Amino acid sequence: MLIAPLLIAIPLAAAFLAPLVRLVSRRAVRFIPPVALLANLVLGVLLVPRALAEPIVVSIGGWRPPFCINLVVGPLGILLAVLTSLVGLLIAVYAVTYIRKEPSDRYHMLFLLLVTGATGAVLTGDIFNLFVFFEILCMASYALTAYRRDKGGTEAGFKYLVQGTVGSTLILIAIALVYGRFGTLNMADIADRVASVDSMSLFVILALFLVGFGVEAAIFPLNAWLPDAHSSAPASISAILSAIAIKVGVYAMARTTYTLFDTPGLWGFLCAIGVVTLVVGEVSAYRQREDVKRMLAYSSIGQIGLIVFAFGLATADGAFGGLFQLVNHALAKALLFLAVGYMIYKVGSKRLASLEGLGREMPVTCLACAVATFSLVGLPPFAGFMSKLSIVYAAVATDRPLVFALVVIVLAATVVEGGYFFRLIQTLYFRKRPNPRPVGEAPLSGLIPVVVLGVLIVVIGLFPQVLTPILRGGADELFHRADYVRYVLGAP
Amino acid sequence: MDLLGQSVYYVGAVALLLIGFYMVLVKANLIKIMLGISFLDTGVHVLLIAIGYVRGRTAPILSEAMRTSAGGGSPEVVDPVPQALVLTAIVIGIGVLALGLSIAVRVYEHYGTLDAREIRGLRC
Amino acid sequence: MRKAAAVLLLAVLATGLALALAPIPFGQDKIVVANHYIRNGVRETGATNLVTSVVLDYRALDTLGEVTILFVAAVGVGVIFFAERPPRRRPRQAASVIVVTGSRVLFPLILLFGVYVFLHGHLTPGGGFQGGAVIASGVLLLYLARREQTLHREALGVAESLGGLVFVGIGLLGLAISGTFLSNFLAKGQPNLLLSAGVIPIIYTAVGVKVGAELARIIGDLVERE
Amino acid sequence: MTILATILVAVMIAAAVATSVFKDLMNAVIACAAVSLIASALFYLLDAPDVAMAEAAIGAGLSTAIFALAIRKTERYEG
Repeated sequence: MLIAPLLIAIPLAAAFLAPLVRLVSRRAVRFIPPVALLANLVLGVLLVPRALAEPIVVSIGGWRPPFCINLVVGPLGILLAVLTSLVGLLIAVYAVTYIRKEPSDRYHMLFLLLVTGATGAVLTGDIFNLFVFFEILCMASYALTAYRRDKGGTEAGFKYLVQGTVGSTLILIAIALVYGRFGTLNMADIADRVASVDSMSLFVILALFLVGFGVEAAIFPLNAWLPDAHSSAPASISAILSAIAIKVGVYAMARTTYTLFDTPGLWGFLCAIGVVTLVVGEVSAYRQREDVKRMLAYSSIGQIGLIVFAFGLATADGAFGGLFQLVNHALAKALLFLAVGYMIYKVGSKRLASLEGLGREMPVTCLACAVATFSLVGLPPFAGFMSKLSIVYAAVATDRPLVFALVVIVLAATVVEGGYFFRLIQTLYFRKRPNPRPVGEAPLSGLIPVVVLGVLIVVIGLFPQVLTPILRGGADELFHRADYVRYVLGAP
Repeated sequence: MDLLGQSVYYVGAVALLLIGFYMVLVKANLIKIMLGISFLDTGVHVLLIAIGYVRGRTAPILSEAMRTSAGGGSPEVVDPVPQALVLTAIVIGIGVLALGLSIAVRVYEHYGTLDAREIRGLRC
Repeated sequence: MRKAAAVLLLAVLATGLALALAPIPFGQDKIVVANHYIRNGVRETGATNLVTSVVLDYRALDTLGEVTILFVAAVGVGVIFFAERPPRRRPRQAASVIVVTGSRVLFPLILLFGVYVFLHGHLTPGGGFQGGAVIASGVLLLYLARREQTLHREALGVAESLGGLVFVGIGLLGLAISGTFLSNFLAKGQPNLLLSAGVIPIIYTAVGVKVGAELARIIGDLVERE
Repeated sequence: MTILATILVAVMIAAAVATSVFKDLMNAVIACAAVSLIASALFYLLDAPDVAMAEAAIGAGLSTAIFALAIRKTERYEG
């Protein structure tokens, strides 16, 4: 299907158009992201059946791969692209009224460009192009993290920028080495040529890629930037960073490990690093009794650890569970950050204690919050239950003693997770408000995204079969390298 | 370092990368950190161009070569792709530098210092 | 302690890089995919500068992304330095007569040179990025000369916006005309002429204007920050 | 040519070390610009005139100006 490049071109053109719209009306700029992302979402959903049947390979510029950059709109790419458009759209709706601090027109441009970067990174089939889109995503994230320009925001932005740039440099070194070895940048072409060389000699390159992408994915010990960045950014940015940005890092790690270099032998390492990240994230979140956004940020680290653990199993079932968890976490964490954003705005403090008793004041927001926390902890019948269950199944099916031990740790970490999320629910519902000043419910543009996300979590929990085929296809795409190469380069 | 001995350009590139990483890891001054990042950029650029170089060939601009050897065989030029990548990377680099330095200036306005050890969120 | 850990980490990195570079001999012919560009580049794209043919034709999406990154950086610097209160005008000390007069003479020349560099990007070394950087350095010179000067932000914003839209628009035109995004759908013409290489000179002009405007705005934001 | 390249690389590394050592940030920035200029010369030796031009204009020119402006807005000496 030839229109696939529009998934990238629409938000990009909308962002370039924004300065012109601003000349006419500054207030109109904030409506550009919802419109552009709605178009993207519709387009993406229309492409899903085609992408599931057979990956759509679109060459940019009209030459035959590997002589030009090509997009690969397979199940994995379209899943992440649609997820990005969906979450991006809801967050853009939220931001229409939430972002009051000027220069809000520039906020909306940067937000659109962030979404463009994420979409491009998951769709491209060229390793350097992946780096370029990744860098768009990162640069927009740095700027938006510092958007408030207060002490916390600028510090966090600087820290994020330095660590992210070091990661990007490592990726670029790895790309230079790949080009030196194989003389090509097309991912399918590289995957095709990798078999012809000794895989040990590629170890350094793979390590550079994993560390580089690991910084953005916030894998332990590369996660120092995340708690600061996610807690001091505006709520809508915390949501998109937690829901989408770090997931692109995980996607790139999985893509390079499995499709590009065919190294499932790394499974033990990835599983272990995932579990360590999970434990560090969850324990830090549990210990975070003060700042509620920081608690959610640490929880994101824990969830990323779980996703990496699932991908690290190096089986299609594991990747299925990982992708499922990735989608669920994106929906639930976006919901939590958005919901908490208006609570914090209403009570004027990020402290957990100041949210006491809000359950009566903001019933819809708090109910949605409860749904999201239940899903993240993995209670039935919410979406998170199914994904955690499939990860555990996949882990047990590998029949490896080490993995059994790790599963026990994963379950223990889930208990910790339940502990701090229960604390949040208890604060919202079972504490009396010390200050009976009425705060009132969030405005409509703040409620719509939260309610839609909550409904999606319940629907996916009850009817997981709506997602299963695309998740299965995405997981298979990672491991069926020969098919990937054949689709892109044509029959040998 | 014997392996690097095959090319002084590789040595230069790796040295710049190492100095850059050292500055980012050890220095406390925010501007020194950004200078380190600029070395990281330059180092990768030299590395890429050195990888694309082929001895005894000319620059990938065919105006001269075309006129002399019209039609005969493939032109003897170095690899144009790394040069294209580095052009892209240079522009990305200046973008990162500009953004990083402007955030550093904002941090300075809040704290009155560029020393990361005296800035709450950067102490680590 | 910190230094020791850093040196250890660097030793690991150096060893890794040395190992990884060992199978990549310097100066030998390792060209694979690029052979296609070297053999067919001029015929297929019409640009005699092969780097330009790669940057703006075979890998045009990278360039679109890169222009976007600079746009992100310019908008980001604008966000970071956004003045909550309108800045007070403060008279600053005047520059010397030589600098002021020199800048008046030089600025148009620098501008002209920048335009030359990006218009001839498909023929000779240079192109939109280099030309844009030259234009931005001209703006820097203006700031040195007339310190009370402020930028016409609106005009720069429009230039940036139009540059980006022309790029994306040409990409979409390619999609409409020949069915692929960013395809070079115009006649390639005779190589070595200014009007050759299809859409490449148009895109490079757009890139030059955009890069020049963005870099100028970044510099302007930094200079005018009080 | 190899000798020239060796000398250039040696000077480049020396300038990079100097950047790291200098306490006066303005000097450090000048040394950093020298590194970029030498890198630009290396690009020219490696038959990459396009890149040499971009590195000279952007790496050595504009980024030096941006560093200098940032230092003027903050402080000049490393504590």
